[in-house]
Amino acid sequence: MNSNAEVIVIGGGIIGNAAAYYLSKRGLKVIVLEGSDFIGNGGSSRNGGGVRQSGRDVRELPLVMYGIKNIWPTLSEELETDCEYHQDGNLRLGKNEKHKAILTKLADNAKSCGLDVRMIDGEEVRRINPFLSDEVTCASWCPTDGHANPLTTTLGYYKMARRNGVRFISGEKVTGLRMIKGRVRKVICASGDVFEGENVLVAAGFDSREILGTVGVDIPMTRSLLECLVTEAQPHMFDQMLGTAEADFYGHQTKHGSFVFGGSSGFEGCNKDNGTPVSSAKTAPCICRGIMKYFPDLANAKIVRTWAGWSDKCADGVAVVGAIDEVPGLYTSCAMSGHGFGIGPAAAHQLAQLIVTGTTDVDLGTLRYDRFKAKI
Amino acid sequence: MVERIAEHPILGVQEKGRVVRFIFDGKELEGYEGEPIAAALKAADVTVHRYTQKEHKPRGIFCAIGRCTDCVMIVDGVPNVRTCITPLTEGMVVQTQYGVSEKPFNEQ
Amino acid sequence: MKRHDLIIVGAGPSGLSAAIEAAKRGLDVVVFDENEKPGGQLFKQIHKFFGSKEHRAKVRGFVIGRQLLDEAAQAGVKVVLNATVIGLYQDKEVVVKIGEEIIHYKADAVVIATGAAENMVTFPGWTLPGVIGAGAAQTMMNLHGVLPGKKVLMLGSGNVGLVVSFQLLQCGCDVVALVDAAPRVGGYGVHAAKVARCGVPFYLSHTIVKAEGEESVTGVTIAEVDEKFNFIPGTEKHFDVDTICLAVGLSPMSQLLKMAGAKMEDNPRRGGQVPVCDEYGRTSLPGVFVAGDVSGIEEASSAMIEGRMAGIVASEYLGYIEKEAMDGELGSLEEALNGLRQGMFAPENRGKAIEKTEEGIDVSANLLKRGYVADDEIERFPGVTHKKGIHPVIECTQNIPCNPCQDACPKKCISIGSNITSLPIVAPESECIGCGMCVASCSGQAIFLVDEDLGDGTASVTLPYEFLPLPAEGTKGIALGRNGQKVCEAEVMSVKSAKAFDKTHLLTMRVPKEYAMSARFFRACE
Amino acid sequence: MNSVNDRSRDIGPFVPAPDDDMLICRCEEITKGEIRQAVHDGMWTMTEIRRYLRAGMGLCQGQTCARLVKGIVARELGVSPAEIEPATSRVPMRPIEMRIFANEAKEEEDYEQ
Repeated sequence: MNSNAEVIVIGGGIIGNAAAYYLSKRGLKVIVLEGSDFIGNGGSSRNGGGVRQSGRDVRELPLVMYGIKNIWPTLSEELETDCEYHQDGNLRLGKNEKHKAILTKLADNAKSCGLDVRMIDGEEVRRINPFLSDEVTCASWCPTDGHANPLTTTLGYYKMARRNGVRFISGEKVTGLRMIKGRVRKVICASGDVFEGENVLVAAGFDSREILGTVGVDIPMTRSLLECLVTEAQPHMFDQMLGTAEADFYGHQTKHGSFVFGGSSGFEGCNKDNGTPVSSAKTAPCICRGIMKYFPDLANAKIVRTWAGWSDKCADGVAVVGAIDEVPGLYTSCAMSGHGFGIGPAAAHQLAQLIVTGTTDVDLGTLRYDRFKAKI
Repeated sequence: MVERIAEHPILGVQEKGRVVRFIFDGKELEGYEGEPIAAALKAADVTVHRYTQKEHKPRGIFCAIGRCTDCVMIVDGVPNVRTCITPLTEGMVVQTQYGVSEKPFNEQ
Repeated sequence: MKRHDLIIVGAGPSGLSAAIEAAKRGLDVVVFDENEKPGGQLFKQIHKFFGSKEHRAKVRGFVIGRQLLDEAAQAGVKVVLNATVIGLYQDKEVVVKIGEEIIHYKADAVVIATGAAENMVTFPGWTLPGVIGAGAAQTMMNLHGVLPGKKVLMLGSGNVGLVVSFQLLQCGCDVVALVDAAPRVGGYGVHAAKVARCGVPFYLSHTIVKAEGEESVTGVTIAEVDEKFNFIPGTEKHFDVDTICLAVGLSPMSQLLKMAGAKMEDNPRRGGQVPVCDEYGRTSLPGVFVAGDVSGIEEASSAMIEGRMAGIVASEYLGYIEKEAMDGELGSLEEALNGLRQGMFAPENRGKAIEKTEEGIDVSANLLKRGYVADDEIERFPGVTHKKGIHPVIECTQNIPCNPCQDACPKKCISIGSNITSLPIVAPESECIGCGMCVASCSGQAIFLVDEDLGDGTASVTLPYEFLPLPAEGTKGIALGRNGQKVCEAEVMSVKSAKAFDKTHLLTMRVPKEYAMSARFFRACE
Repeated sequence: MNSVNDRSRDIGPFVPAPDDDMLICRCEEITKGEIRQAVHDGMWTMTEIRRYLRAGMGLCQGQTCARLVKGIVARELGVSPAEIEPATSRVPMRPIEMRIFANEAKEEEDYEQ
C-alpha cells in the first residue's frame, strides 16, 4: 500500500473532503484519513445546514463572505451533487428588548464589514415568513444568507475528490504526528499504519487538539454535545434559514419538505456521552417546545429522528484556519465552534490554495492558531 | 367487495364497537368504532390510501402494524397518519394523501 | 423521575413471561407495549402450539396469550398498552409516549422483548396495494375480522407462510398457490400437509416475476428458478389474484438496543442484527436483558422460556434471589429450551437438506417438494399402521419437538418416549376406542382415525376439521387426497365437537374402502 | 484494514442492470440503481448511503428496507452483508408529533392503571 502523499488530510469531514477535492483539482496527490468508519461522520453531517454570514464574529466574515460569493452558488454543478443550496436569507429572531440589543450589535458589526444585514420589526418578519408567531418582535435580516444540505455537500466533496484519485481510508484513527528534519512528516495511526506527507492538514474537529498536541501546538477548545431533530416531510412553507438571538433553536425546511432544527437544553457543555455522540432524553422535548413558540403550526409535525454531534468550541468562539508557521508543512482548520459547515468550503478552498501557492485570496490573519492571549 | 368475517371457525364472532359513520374523500362510509381506519376502508373495498411524492404511485396497507408507514393518509386534516393503527371515530374525515397533501398532484 | 425495578419493553410471549417470573420474585415490574392489545403476535396465532404439555403445547396461541396476561395480573405486573417506548437512553432511562404525553422512567433493570419485523423481497409491482406482509394478513383476519383479499398468492413456505395460508383458508379465502424460491418446503411438514390437502398447489423453486395491476394487484406471474435463483424462461405461470402475501422470514427488532449502545452483531443464524448476549439474555449493558425474537428468531414457545430466564436473571441482578436459586431454575429451563431446539428444524439444521429421520427412515421427498406425503411414501412411517376396527393413523413424518399425542390417548395407544422429537408409534396390541382425543390434540392436524372396513365395502375416515360451516350428517361431497385432488365420493357420517377438542371438530366421512388410506379431506358438493 | 475502509479498493465499474429501476426504499422512493450508483460514488456504508440518498431516512426510518439496502451494498462491494455495518437507530422509535414530544408529563401523574 502506498502511504505517501503530497498532502495527508486528517479528518474526512466537510473541510477534509473539500480540501482533498481542491488539492486534487490542482493536481496534488492526497490521502484522507478518517478516524470513524464513516466519511463525514462528525459535525459535518450533524449540523443544521446554515450557510450564513450574519451572526458571526467579524473575524470570520471575510472568509465566509468569500465562500458565499465564490463557492456556494455553483457548488451543486461543480460537485455533480444536489447540495440543495438556497440563498433566501437568514432571519435571526428576537422576542424582547434584550434580544434586540444582541441582534443590533451583531448586525452593526457585520455592516462594518460590508455585509447587507439590517434590523427589521415583527411585522416585516412575518411578511418574509408568515408562519412565525406574534411572539417574534424583531429580527436581523441578511438576504444573502441561506442553507444547504450538509450530508450531500460533505459526501459530494468526497465523491469528487475520490473521483480525482484521492485515497480515502476510514476507520483510520490518527494518534499523532512526527517531525522529520524540522518538518512535519509522519502521521501515526492507532492501527499501526504510518503515512508520510510533505504537508499535513489537520481538520479533525475536537480531536485536532490532541493530534496537534503531539507536535507541540495547542488550540484552546472544548467539546460540547449539540442536538438536532428532523420532522417528516411537510408541504412547502418557507425557504429562509432561521436562528434566534437566544440561540434556543435554528434550522430550515429542506428541499425534501422536512424541517431540520437544532437547539439546546442548556446542558450542552456537560451532556454525557457513551463514547459516541448520543442524544439526551431531555434535549429533544426542549427543542420542540422552543420551536412551537416560534412556529405554532408545526405542533402536529412528527419528529422522525433526533441525533447529537460534537461541536469543537474554540475558547473565543472563532474558527482556527491557516498554516501553523512554527511547524513547517502543518496546516489546520479546526475549532469551528459549531458553525463550520457554511464556512468549511471556503476554509478548505483557501487552505488548498495556501498549500499549493503559499498565498490566499482572503487574509486569514484573524483566524491564526496563536492568537490566544491571557486576559491580563 | 371484500367481506368482513362474520363468524370465524376458531375465534367465533368477534366483538365490535358500535357502527359509526365517517367521510372518505367526500363519501360517507360506515365502520366500527375503535377499529383501525384501514380495516374500515378495507371492508369498504378501498385499497389505495395514498400516492407517493416522487413517482405518484399508489400505496395501501403493507405491514398493518404501524411500522412501514405505507398506509398513511390525511385524517382530520393531519397528513401522514398511520391508518392501520389509528382507531376510527364517529365523523372522522379521511382523505387520500397525494405526496403530503390532500390535493391531487395536478392541483398542487 | 418515576423508577421501577424492572421495565419490560414488549408484552408478547417473552416479555410477559419475563414479567411474570420477576414479579413472582418480588420485583416491581411494568411492561410497556405500543399496541392496543397485549400478547404480541400470540393473539394472531390461532393454531395449536407444538411442544411439550409442560410448556403449553396443543394450546392455541391466543389462549396462551390470555393465560399469560392472567398470570401477569396475578403476579402484580403492570401492563401499559398504547405505550410506545420511543427511546432507551443512557443510564437506563426509558422514554415512553402514552396518550398525548411522554414520560421519563428510570429502571434498575430493563428487558427488551420487542420481537421481530417481517423481511421483504422485491419484484416489479411489490409496492402495489394488495402486496402485503403475511403478518398484515394475520392482523387483518384475526384481530380486525376483515379479509385481506379473496384470491391470495402466498410467497414463502416457512411456518409463517404455511400457518397464514391455512388461516386464509379458514376465513374462506382462495389461496391459489404457495410459492417459494427454495427447493424445499421450509416449515413443518404437518403444516404444509394440512394446506396441501385443501387443494393449495405448492410451487417450490419458484418465485414471483411480477405483480400486475395499475391501482392495486390484479394478478401475479411466477416462474421457476434454477439453483442460482435465476428465472428459467418459459416456466412462467399466471394467476388472477387480488392479494400477494409475503412470508419471507423475520428480522429481530433490535433498534432500541443499538440505540442504547449495546454491543451488536450481525448473526445470520439468529436472523440478523442482534445484541451480543449470553444464553440467559444478558447484553453488554449491565442490567439490560433481552428475550424472544429480538435476540434471535425462533418460535413463541422458546420465546416464553427465554423470557422466563431473563426474568429470573433480572431478579438475581437486583438481589431479589440468590445466585444458587437462580442457577437451579435456569438449569431446568435450559433443558426445556434445548428440547425445543432439537429435531430436523433445530437452529443448527437451518438450510440443511435432511434425508433421513432420527429413526433412519427416508424422509418424504414429496412432502418437501409438493407439501404432502405421497400415498406410496406414507406407509413407511411408524404412526401409520393397519388393523381391524378403528385405529389411529399418524401421518407425522418429521422429527419435531412435540408430544401431546402420547398423553391424549386414554388407552395409551400412542407413544413417543422420552425423546420429544421421536416419531409417534402406534402400539399394535392397544385398543383404540375411537374417542378422537388424539386427532384433536395433534397441533399438526396429522392424526386420522380410520376404520378400513366397515363391512359394507366402505371405510370411515375421521379427520380434524377447522372450517365453517360444519357439514351436517349425510352431506354428500368429495374426499380429497393428501394432494388436495379428488379421490372419490364421500358422505359425512358425523361431525363431533367437544370442549376438549378445542374447536377442532372431528369430521367422519364414509368412503369406498379402497380409499381408506388416501382420502384425507372432505369437501361438500356446491 | 477491513475491505470496506479502503475506499480506493477497485470494485469495478458501474454496470447498469435490468432491475435498476426496482424501488427499494418505499418511503423515499429510492431505486436499486441509485443505491448501486452511490456505492460506485464511494458510499460504502449504510450510514453514507442514508446520508447521500435518503434511503432509510423516511417515515419508517429504514425498518422495511434496511436489510434490502444492506444486501445491495454488500453485493456491489463483493463482501458479505455481515461486513456492512447496520444502519443506526435513533430516537424516536416511531414518528411522534412535536406537541407530544414537547409535552413531558408531570411527576405526580400515574399512567399505569
